[in-house]
Amino acid sequence: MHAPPTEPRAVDTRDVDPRSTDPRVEDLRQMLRIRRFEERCVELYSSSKIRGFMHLCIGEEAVSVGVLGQLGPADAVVSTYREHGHALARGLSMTAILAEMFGRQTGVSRGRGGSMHLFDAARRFYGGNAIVGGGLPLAVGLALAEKMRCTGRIVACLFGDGAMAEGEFHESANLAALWRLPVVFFCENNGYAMGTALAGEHAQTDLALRAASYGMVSWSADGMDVLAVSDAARRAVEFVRDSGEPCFVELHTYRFRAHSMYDPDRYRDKAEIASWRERDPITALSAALQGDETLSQHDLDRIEAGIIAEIDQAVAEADAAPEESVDDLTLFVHSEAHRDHH
Amino acid sequence: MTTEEVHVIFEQTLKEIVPDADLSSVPGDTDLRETFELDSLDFVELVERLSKRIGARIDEEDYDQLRTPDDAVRFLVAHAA
Amino acid sequence: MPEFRMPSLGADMESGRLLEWLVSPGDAVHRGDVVAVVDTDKAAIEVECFDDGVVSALLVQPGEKVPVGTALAAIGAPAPPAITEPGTITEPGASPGPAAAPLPSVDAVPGQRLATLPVPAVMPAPPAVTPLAPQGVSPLVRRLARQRGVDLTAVAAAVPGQVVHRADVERFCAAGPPARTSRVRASPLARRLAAASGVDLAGVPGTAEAGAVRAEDVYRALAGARPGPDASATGPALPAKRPSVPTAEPSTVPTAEPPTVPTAAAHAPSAAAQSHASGMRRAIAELVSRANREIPHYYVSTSIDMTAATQWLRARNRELDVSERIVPAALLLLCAARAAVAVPELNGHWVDGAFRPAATVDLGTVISLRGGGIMVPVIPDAANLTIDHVMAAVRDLVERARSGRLRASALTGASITVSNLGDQGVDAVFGVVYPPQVALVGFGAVRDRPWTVDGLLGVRPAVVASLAADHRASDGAVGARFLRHIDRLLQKPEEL
Amino acid sequence: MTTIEGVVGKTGDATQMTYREAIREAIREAMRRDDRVFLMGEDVGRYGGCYAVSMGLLEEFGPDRIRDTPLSESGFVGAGIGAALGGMRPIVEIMTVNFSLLALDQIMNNAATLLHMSGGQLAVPIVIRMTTGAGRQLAAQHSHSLEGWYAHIPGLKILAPATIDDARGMLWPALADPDPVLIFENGSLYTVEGPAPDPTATGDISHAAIRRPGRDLTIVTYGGTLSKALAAAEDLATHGVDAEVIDLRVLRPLDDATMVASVARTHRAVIVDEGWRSGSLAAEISARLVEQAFYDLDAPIERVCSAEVPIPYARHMEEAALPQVAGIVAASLRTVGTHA
Repeated sequence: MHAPPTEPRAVDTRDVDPRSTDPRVEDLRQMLRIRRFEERCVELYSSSKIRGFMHLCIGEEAVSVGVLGQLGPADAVVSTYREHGHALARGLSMTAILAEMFGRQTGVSRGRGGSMHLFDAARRFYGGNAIVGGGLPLAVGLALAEKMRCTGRIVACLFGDGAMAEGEFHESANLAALWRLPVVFFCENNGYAMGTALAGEHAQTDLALRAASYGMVSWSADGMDVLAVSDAARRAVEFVRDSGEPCFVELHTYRFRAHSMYDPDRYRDKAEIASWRERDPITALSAALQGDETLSQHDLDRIEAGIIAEIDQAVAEADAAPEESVDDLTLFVHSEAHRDHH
Repeated sequence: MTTEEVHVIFEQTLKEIVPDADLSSVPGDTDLRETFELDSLDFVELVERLSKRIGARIDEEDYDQLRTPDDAVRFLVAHAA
Repeated sequence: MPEFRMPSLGADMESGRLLEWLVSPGDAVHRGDVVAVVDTDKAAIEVECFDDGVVSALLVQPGEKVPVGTALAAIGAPAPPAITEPGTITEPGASPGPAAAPLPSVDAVPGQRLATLPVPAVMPAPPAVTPLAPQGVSPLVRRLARQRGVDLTAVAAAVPGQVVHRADVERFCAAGPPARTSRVRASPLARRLAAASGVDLAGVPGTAEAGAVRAEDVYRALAGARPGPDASATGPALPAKRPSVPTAEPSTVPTAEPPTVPTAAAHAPSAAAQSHASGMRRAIAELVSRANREIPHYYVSTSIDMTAATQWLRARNRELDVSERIVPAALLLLCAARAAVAVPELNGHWVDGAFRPAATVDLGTVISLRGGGIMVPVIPDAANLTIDHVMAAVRDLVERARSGRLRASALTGASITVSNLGDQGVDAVFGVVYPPQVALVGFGAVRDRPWTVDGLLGVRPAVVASLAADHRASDGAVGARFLRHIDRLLQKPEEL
Repeated sequence: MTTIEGVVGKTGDATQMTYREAIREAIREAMRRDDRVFLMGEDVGRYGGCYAVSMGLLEEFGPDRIRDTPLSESGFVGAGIGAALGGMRPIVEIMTVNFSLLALDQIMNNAATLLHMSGGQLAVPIVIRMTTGAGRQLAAQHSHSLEGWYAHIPGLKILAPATIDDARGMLWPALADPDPVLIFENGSLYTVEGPAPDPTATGDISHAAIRRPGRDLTIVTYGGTLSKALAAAEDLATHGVDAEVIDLRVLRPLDDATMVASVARTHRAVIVDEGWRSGSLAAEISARLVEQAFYDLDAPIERVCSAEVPIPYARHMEEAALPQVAGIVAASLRTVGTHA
């Protein structure tokens, strides 16, 4: 198997303010990083640098930062096609992610995946699944392997509210509970399965209640508050690590932008979007940190500047990265030693 | 093995190499190679098959004793396993 | 000055129609502001700008459809509002132009319509349709032609210089489709064989379904025989039963020696085999005639002492099972191949007035067929084989040749050919070179001959090796060198 | 390694073994050799396997490694893929190919795709076994031959053991393959009995096998129709037709070289495939022969496939729907241009 793509040097923007050791500052910085990155992605998409389907998590950054922050490096993560935030929070290099979206050889998936298929075996980031619900059985299997090998590691499985209408959610929840597997199901409930509102697709909209029916510990948390997400995720991870049994956490959140770049967003009321925007996790945390004087406007500007510099550098590096040779088109259909040439 | 049996085997084997060979139409002392246009490869083939069927080794030195059908049958009867 | 451009909102989006401006010239805009509504093929989408500044000009008006990347507005420092004339930047073809070009008259023939359809619908006033069909044809005749599916130009061609009338169309139809060289139904293998052996498939009666020609039929045609009345019903067309005839192209079927006409009543050839032989004779005749016409031959020969070789063979064969024994012919073939490596001037082809040496010795081997005729299959790269491999190759080729199972590929590409008539009892062979090769090696029978050794007369087994060669490519001295090399090799057979 | 209780067939004769026992022995051996290997599927444990393949394995290896699953094909196949990602070497059993369609998303969108989609980072060393084929009056939801669909998918290796030796020998190399391998076991073969395979023989999962050499035509087949093709070849011999029979063994990647070389010798081809004709594996093979052996063909290629109907229940109707010896013989005689 090929080694994972080499990782370009990341810009260190952590020297924000030596006075502040408050972990909330890093939470804010990470959320801002995701937000600014995706905003740049919109620009890059509009200028045709990024193609294919691209789904943004703008508005949902608290989930990425709050959940991924509670996992150990050896734990496994299974994600969805709306995974830029998850990938960045897991530590995948911004340059490699961008290079992937530019379709370059240095991309995390060597240009074969694009926005929807970010993977990093070294960080146990199992993507990048663009079949709604398709990642859940994988998470169950990964957890089965951890259990059979007695590793003590756990698996975090992120998916949306739409996945809970899929049979694979129910098969996976049942298997995990039946076999007592160490997996946390994080349901990122942003209220819409593409264009269909929760109430339009679920007879029972209390998703945690439905998960609980499989005999799993389940609860909900505010997905717009990074501290609430962190707290819920920490409790869930500790529970699974201690008990070896699965649990379910529903995180109420909202995407501020349309489903994808090609979505006219006709199904949502502008007033509804505006009301959720008032609960912007970044604005809220920023205000709180400034309110208790943990952070000054100057500090914030420095954080912003550091992030913009990182993004600028990532864009430049990704743009300069080589394309994969078309001669290698059929690479990775089979493992290298077992390639067939048919 | 009787002479009759060997004769049948011999004719069959020859026919595998020369499909239209008909021993009844030629005298018993006719020269096999000449009559049936056996070249050296054909002859080796014939010897190989006969050797297998009668279960006896036929050396190059014995080839002279396979010159005619009568010679051949005589030789084979004597050497049949 | 930054420009606000038509964004790309999907991989399949090539252009978009500006529906609405949400800003006016002079408005201040910020990065991320929604400034316009764009209609893609799917939906109306609000689009944002990525710069801070003031809208200085709106370059595209609502309702216009422009390609992705087209500047929609200019954004700069505050400036007096100025709207440029709409459409000045857009591509001419992209504006919703005049009505589509008129389609040709319904009376036009189908073929004619094709000529006008590709005109872009937005092209201004296309020139009058230029009919391809003959002029002055009445609508009635056109309709008739259309109904009958007749191309009027073809009808017109049949009545040159005249107006096409109804009767012409009807006559044209009655005559049926124009006589084309009707395609022969034949299997791919049959086609390949026919091409290789110069047989015209059109004259070959087919016995497969619906009279299609298959390989069997080509073999039969080559042999000059017609299929029996019940060929397809009774005779399973099996390879084992088909006559042994050449599949090679004529250039590989020549021979210098006369056909071995069987005389013994013991295996009188069938009529079919005789006619096949006559077919083959024609091919052989053609080729050797060409060879003798084109190739200035020279001939050299030498007698070679075979004592060492025969002793070595006998000793070797004594230890081996019959199936592994080597015949002298195989040894001679191998020596010829090795000698061709040492004397490369004889190994290759005469093409376009020059000799082209071959990279390997692909040894053509003349094999006589029982019942007459020959085939010349090839042992590829023979010089690099061991004696065992040469023996195996010869046995295989002989068996295949005689059962008609030689692959056509095995029949082409020889770089030099050997004809060994020792088994036929001749002393020496002086052959005809097979063009485009430049040499043919001959061997006669290995037999005891008087021989002087150290001034004393004795008896030794010996063979006459000969060479027929193309004088354009080499001279007699080269040929002599080649034969000497064979001689040397045969004196030390154990080193082969 | 193989113990006596493993090789004793139902006849009690240690030298004989059924196809079913051969698979069981292969699983047993693999599980003993490598503790990452485990078997998972519906009723593989207590029940002993729907087709009794895993009978007795639960007792030897315990419920962790002989793992009964709920009726959740997508869930447990996906879990097998996840476990493979997590370092295990799962063997997942699906009762029948018709049920595998419930797991098609996982097989196609994950198992076959992850390696490529991740730029070579995530190999999926899973083996999925399933029963295929008709002939047991199980009607239209348990009888189809859909392996051709799977053979369409890049990233999968598709095996179809037709002999006891292959049933025994193919599993271990399939497990050793770093990529997903699907093994299709024709249901009609489980009770076939023959000499016990050499347990030390190394299985080949790359090449087709010539099961019967012949000169006049090539019959290409695999799996459940191999025995029918061989029977047809014997029948053809009585007509003076010498048929070569190729057992594909590997349905993806196809062993073009063996097929093409055979047709270059015989000039005629008959393809026998229990799948439906339209868009079938037989169609693919036919296309490849035309592409690669066109100038060697002396007759149109013939295909003997299942009738284009869902497989019916009644025995006479089921038999009429499937490739049979008489049909193979007739097609073969057509290609050589003679009539029975």
